[in-house]
Amino acid sequence: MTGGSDAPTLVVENLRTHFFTRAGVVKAVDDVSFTVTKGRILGLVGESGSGKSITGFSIIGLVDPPGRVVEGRILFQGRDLASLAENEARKLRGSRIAMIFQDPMMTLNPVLRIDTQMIEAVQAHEPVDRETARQRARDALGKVGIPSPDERLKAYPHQFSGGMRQRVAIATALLHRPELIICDEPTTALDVTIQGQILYEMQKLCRDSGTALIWITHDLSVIAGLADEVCVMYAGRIVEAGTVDEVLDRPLHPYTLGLIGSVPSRNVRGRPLAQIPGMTPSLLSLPPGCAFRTRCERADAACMEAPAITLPLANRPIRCVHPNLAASS
Amino acid sequence: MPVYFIRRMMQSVLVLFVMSLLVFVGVFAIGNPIDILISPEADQHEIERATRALGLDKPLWEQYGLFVVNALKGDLGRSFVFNIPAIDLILQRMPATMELAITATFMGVLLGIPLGMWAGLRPESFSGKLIMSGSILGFSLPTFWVGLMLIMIFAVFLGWLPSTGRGQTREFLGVHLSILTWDGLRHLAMPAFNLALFKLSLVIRLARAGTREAILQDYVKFARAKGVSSRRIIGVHVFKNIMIPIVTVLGLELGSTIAFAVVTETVFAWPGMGKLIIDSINLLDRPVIVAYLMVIVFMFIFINLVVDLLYSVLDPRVRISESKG
Amino acid sequence: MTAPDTALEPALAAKPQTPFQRFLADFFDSKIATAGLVVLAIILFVAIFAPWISPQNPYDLSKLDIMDGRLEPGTKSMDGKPFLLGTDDQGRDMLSAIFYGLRTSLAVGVTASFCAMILGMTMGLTAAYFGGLVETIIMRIVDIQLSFPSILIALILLAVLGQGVDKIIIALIAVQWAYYARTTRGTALVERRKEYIEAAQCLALGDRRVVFRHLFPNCLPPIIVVNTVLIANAIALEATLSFLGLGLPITEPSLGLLIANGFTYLLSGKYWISFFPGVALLFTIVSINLVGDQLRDVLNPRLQK
Amino acid sequence: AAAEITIGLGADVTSMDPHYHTLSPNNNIATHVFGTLIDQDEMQKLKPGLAESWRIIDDSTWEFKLRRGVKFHDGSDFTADDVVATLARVPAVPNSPAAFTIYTKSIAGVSVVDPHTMIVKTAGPYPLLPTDLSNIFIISQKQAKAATEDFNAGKAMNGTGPFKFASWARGDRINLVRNDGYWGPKPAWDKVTFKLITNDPSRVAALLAGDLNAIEIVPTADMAKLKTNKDINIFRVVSNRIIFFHLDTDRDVSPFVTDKQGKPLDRNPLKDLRVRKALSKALNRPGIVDRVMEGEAIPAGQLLPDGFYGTSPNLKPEAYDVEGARKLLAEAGYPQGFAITIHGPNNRYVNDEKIVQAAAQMFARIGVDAKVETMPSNVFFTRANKLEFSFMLVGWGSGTGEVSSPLRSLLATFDAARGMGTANRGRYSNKQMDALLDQALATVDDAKREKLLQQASEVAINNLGIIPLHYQVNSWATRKGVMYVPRTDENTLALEFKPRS
Amino acid sequence: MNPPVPMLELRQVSKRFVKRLDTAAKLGNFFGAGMREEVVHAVDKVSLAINPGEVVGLVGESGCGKSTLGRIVAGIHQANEGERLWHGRVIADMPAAEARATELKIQMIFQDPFASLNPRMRVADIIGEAPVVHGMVKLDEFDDYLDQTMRRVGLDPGFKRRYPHQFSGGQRARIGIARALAVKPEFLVCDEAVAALDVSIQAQVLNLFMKLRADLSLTYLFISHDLGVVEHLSDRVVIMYLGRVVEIAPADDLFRGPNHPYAQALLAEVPRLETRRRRFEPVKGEIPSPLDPPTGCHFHPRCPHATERCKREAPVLREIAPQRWSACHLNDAT
Ligand SMILES: Nc1ncnc2c1ncn2[C@@H]1O[C@H](COP(=O)(O)OP(=O)(O)OP(=O)(O)O)[C@@H](O)[C@H]1O
Ligand SMILES: Nc1ncnc2c1ncn2[C@@H]1O[C@H](COP(=O)(O)OP(=O)(O)OP(=O)(O)O)[C@@H](O)[C@H]1O
Ligand SMILES: [Mg+2]
Ligand SMILES: [Mg+2]
Repeated sequence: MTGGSDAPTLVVENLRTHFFTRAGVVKAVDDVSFTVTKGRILGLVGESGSGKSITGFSIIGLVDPPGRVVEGRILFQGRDLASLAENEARKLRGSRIAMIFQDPMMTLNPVLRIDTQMIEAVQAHEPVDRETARQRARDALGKVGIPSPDERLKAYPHQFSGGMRQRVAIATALLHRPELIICDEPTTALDVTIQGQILYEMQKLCRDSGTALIWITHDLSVIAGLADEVCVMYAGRIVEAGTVDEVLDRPLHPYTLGLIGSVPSRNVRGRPLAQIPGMTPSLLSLPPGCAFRTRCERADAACMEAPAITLPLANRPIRCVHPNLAASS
Repeated sequence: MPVYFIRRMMQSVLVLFVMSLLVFVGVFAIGNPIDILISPEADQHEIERATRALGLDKPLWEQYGLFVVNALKGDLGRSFVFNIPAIDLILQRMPATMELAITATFMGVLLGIPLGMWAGLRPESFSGKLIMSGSILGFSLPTFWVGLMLIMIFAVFLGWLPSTGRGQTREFLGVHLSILTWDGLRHLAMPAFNLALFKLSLVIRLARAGTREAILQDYVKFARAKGVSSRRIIGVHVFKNIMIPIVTVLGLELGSTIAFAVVTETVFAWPGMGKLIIDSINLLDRPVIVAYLMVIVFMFIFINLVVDLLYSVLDPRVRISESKG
Repeated sequence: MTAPDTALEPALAAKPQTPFQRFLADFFDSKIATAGLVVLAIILFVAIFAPWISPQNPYDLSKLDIMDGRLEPGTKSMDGKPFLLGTDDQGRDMLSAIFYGLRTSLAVGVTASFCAMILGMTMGLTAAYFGGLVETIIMRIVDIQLSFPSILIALILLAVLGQGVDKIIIALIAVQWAYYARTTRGTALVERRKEYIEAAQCLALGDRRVVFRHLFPNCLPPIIVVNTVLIANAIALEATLSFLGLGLPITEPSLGLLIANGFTYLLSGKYWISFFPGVALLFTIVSINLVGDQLRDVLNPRLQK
Repeated sequence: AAAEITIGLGADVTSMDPHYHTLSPNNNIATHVFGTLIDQDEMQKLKPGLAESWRIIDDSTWEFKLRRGVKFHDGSDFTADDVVATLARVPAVPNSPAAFTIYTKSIAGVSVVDPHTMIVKTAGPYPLLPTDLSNIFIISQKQAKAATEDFNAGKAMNGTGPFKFASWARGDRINLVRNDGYWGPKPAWDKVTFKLITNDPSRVAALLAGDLNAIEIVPTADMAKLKTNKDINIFRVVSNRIIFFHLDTDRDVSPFVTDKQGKPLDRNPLKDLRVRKALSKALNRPGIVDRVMEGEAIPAGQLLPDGFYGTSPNLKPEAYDVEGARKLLAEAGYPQGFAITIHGPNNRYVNDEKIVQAAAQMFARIGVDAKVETMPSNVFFTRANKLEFSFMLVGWGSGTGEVSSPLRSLLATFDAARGMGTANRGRYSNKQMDALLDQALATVDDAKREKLLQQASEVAINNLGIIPLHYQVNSWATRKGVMYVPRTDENTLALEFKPRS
Repeated sequence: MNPPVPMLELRQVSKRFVKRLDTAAKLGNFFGAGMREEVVHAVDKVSLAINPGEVVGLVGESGCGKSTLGRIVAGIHQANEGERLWHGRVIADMPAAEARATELKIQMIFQDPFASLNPRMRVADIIGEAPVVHGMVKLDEFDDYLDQTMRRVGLDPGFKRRYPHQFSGGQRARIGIARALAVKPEFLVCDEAVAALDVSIQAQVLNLFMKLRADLSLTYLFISHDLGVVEHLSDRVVIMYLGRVVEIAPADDLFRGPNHPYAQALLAEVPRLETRRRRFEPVKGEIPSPLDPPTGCHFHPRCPHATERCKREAPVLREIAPQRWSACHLNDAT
């Protein structure tokens, strides 16, 4: 390994991605900053619509119109991706930065054979012949634990189960040994036993090759078992960040607190869950001030101002004027 | 595969039975062919002789029974008007119609797919909207009217293309094709375009809808995330996906293209079998009508077979062989 | 908790109330579709009120005079009234003929499609809900019907039936019902598998109620779309059949028949006899198709955003 | 360079067999390839063909002198044996829907005197024998046993006509080449192509586009425009086809004649001569000719245009007279008129459908409410033959070029066995007319016969057994530089097209 | 002492989905095309008893037949074999009216908050239709009844004139619950009733379920693939694998020590908030296709303890301890 082990692979600073729809501007990602370090896993949690996926797409440069990155820097090993020309960005995509999507049934083109889809990924970045490319694809399949990869290469996606497809997608992402992989809920659609297999592969990968990982999910429990750091998103913003242990054991933001309380677990068996009242607001008509204000029991007049990021504890950035400093677990 | 065949055959036999019965009863109900064919000066004796000669003196059910028996032996009867086996008559005319229909289909595909994909990729652009408006026009314009307009413009005013007829043909594998000669091609251009217009609109819409749907799919996004160039994404990922509905629909449409050739053939005096069927209905030439329907049905079976084969080539999810246990 | 939560009130209140309002809002989103609808409305108005707004009754032979035949647009007749769009060979005022022709074309198209819709929908729903042998028989008939080009079926039927408005309507119904049956069955099968049908069954609501109150209304949108397309098709098909000489009686011409009639005069420069009806037909079909297109987009749940 | 001509035909040719189906387009082609004993000139006057001369020996015996030195296309000589073989083949063609036997049925026997002389015996006095024989195409005795297929394939297309058969693409075109050994005038064209373009505007367009040198059956709609076109020549002549109304003068209650409310009448007004007269007067024939037919017709006052054999100089077209018509109706007891449905075909005669409508307009002016019902000819003729109609538009072309043909078929009292009134769909019956006609048909002397025919015509027409409307005009259009001699019999003969010198 | 009569009981219930061959295929087979009917044994000889007031959780991986079993319980699907009993009486043998009344007592709550509500009906009709049709409320009491039902599930009665699309996912789930409650059921089948909801909303609905249970003394069959949810709610848990029940146990016992190897694997894989940065140890193999299930014990290809016998012989469900049932050959050895 070269450089310091804590050399940041990716630094996102003040990222804003907005959708300019007819109904108004949707601030899907609004002032998001975080850092991902080599060999470590950053968990990005939040409820549906909180902007997790769009954050991922913004990094890899796949935000579709009417969406657009309006502000912020995405420094990938020092280069700002936000200001890259499309052709330059394309060269990075798939080779240095890879992404895996949620639904394994949809990420592979149903009418193309696996080898076609993997070989094109190889050839998109390296001028190698088909045979070499196929060799690479086969090795990658083997690496993610697909038995008899030679035969499987000739198959079509529908001949695979969901878990296998997701592994094909992972293998495809691995073809060029990327430095950063963005995983957008890759296990949500899978059964627990299969999810376990995928988590195992990804963990191994991170450990062995030092790839940095952004793991997007709405499932705190998965984050708990997998990630090193975690960012909690709410309505397009990161409301709390820190290491997994710190955030889960000492949540500072009321939202994080509520989220943790909502997860049924051994501790609260049979008792009512600590629920957050109300529902996630529409990003089109966010209330002024703190977006969580209307659901928060601590809310008061001070929350009418949009809270800035503060650091009430060391290395614990949070976006709240009433952090839950007293709480500990 | 064999099961598929059997299914189709069963269906077709039923179609044939119903249609032939309909034609027999129909022609019987419309009128007496003798009344039209016979010379007006003929006397009773001559009328009776002609009726006997065409087998129309027997009761209807007997005529039909005789037809079925003969049809099973492969004899579909002789044309009342032309006095040659009806099937020969149709087979003689078929190449002209097939040539027209297939050329039209190709025109529709070759022009329609790029236009439709373009419109699908830029749904909001002016060109995209123009293409779509054009396709609605293509849907809406009556074929016969367009045909005459084409003749007016390209043959009469501009004089670029011959107005009507089939032009010079060349024999290829026993059939006469005009597509093999320059003169023939020039004759083919207008009627084929006329017939293609509807297909063209259809293909444009299918291609556009397919493209719009495909580019929203995760697999396209994933391909982009792999760093694949957009040329390849559109040319391979999107293209292969939109081909599935296009091939299916066009295949099924080829039948109606052949049928709708009736109109084009009438306008352009194209000596195909569509014109033949109209004339045969006018002259109550029953054997030809029945034989025509038979030929159409068999053509349908064949076309459907080809479509299904193509379909399974294009869409691996529905390989026919897969239904096998 | 169990207290009604009102936090979402403002966000949702902005949305229009009924599905119908929502539908209207979506529909008028597209300018070209709105234009299509306006044109269609005008056409419908003209068609419905033709007897009152036409300068002449072109179907009444005693009102025509062949001495007025083939006059150019704008010329005056023998008794002084102007023919805005000229006359045809029978001395029919083209404007009136187009108004009445529209009326006939639309009446034929709408009636035929409507009857076909009723027939096809009943068949399709029956097939989808009962399944089994009933379904097999109905769908086989539909398959057979659909595997045969519509124009051929119409040609043969019309040859058998003869001419007349009623005959052509019958022929068009025979040609079209299968499309409705297939569409209805297709949607009904999809809808039937949805959980709200199971919920209704679970509430022991009874078959009839489930079919007509729950299943049927949800099968309507695609049928409405098919209906617009098929009305346009019916009008075009009628025009084509009239062109081929099978179809309507010459004394009560539809647009198609007017075009066919004027077709013979195209080369001789008397363009107006077929050109104006052609334009009217074009506008009719295009506007119906535009409306249908937009309906398809608006009613298609997959494109709904 | 070889002289070539391409001619657009308006009706499909169904067979090459000259004895299979007596259908104008077929006969037209046969006329090019085969010869007939007797030819018809452009006005349908008989003139020597393969027979140089003929004479009557007695009432039922005719002698024909055949032309010498005539050769078939295959080089063999034409002799009386070929005629015998032809006459033998005519009734022997299988499956014919309309056989040529109608032209040979009067022949009782044929004997060959020498290779160029023959005697024909008829069953009784039969003056029309030469006319009938002008419709029989002579084939070589070598082809006596040839099947229809052999002709269609061209194998048996061996005639004595001015052109040799080259090829036939069914429904598309027929190619002929010049017969250099033709006995008659030398054709101007080395190659003749007939293109079959049955669609009217397409045919005209093809001519305008220069793809064709000539077309037949110029659509009336395009006539005016074509006449002003400097590149186009038009050739017209009155035809032997009359367009007329047949009307039910037989039944006491006729199905489609009612009072104005649609209730049946107790008697059939059409049986009343005054009513028929009124209807005839109500028709503005010049108006129809001018407006509907674009001038391509001639108002008719009898069964064939003036000058044809057997026409009466006394018969003139009925004058348009609304007042007179109304008076006659009132006299007949219908001052308010009545209602009637006019039936007609819509694809058989030039502008048939439009004529019916125009007539309905005109009847309305005298208080007769006329509904119009037109239908494809296949339906029309079947129903008409079943006597389903009361008042119908029909046409009649006299292939023989003389008045006996329409008199016998249209106006003679219906008698299936004798072949009289076969097309008498109004079942008109007049003893006086029948007697005159019978007499004429048995009179071999041409002058005497003509007199009788004129009398018969006068009786039938004055009695309005049919209501004549107009004679059609046959027309041809050519590109500049090609001339044609127009023919009353509607034939389009390549021989008669000449380059302008 | 007689065991208490269960409220609802299934005895040896099976459900097969068969894709039949059409005439053509049969004809084809006659000529040796070798077409087979496709049979899915969605539920295979399942027996189950649920006592009044109990919450039984039903877990298993996708396609294992949970929903099918739930639908059989709710009377939407008819089982091919086996009996369904209500308080000890076979429902199929009841007189029609009584059978209907019984069916109404068993209601179902569905997974998809979008597809389970008729988009063309107002909330008032969705909830109120069945009680009116079945004559459970008089017309003049209808409004009150409706308001009361809506309030009970936490919906503002002011929304009753609205259509489903005007509600959020959580609210729709509540409408679905209100619809079921409106016919005064005693037994609720909840098929993945919270799976489609966000965690915070899911917590609200779970709380609602628990409150309703207490208020109305309801009995639940709670179907879920989320073991956390099942653990939170259930008294007893039933674990299914490929159409068969592999283990039935009180929730506490099960989560303390699962008996069946599949249950063990499943529990081991559940991610938990408490376990941080653990090393995942995956179960090997894929879930087999229900069209072509393995012989013997369905789990044997993935089971670390599989023996020859497991391949041949399907283990039966046996009571291995009081209240604990398991279907595994390993239990025979001990
Ligand atoms: N094309 C678009 N047009 C308008 N708004 C959009 C578009 N795509 C996404 N959004 C909005 O952006 C916001 C964030 O979306 P995003 O997909 O990032 O959410 P997410 O956190 O990934 O949710 P989930 O867990 O459901 O995947 C959402 O509120 C969504 O409505
Ligand atoms: N109507 C049906 N026709 C055919 N097969 C069916 C039908 N319903 C269910 N199946 C099959 O039965 C099996 C069990 O289905 P079921 O829906 O009960 O599973 P499940 O456990 O609820 O799965 P999930 O967790 O995905 O909802 C599956 O293999 C399914 O494909
Ligand atoms: Mg997402
Ligand atoms: Mg389920």
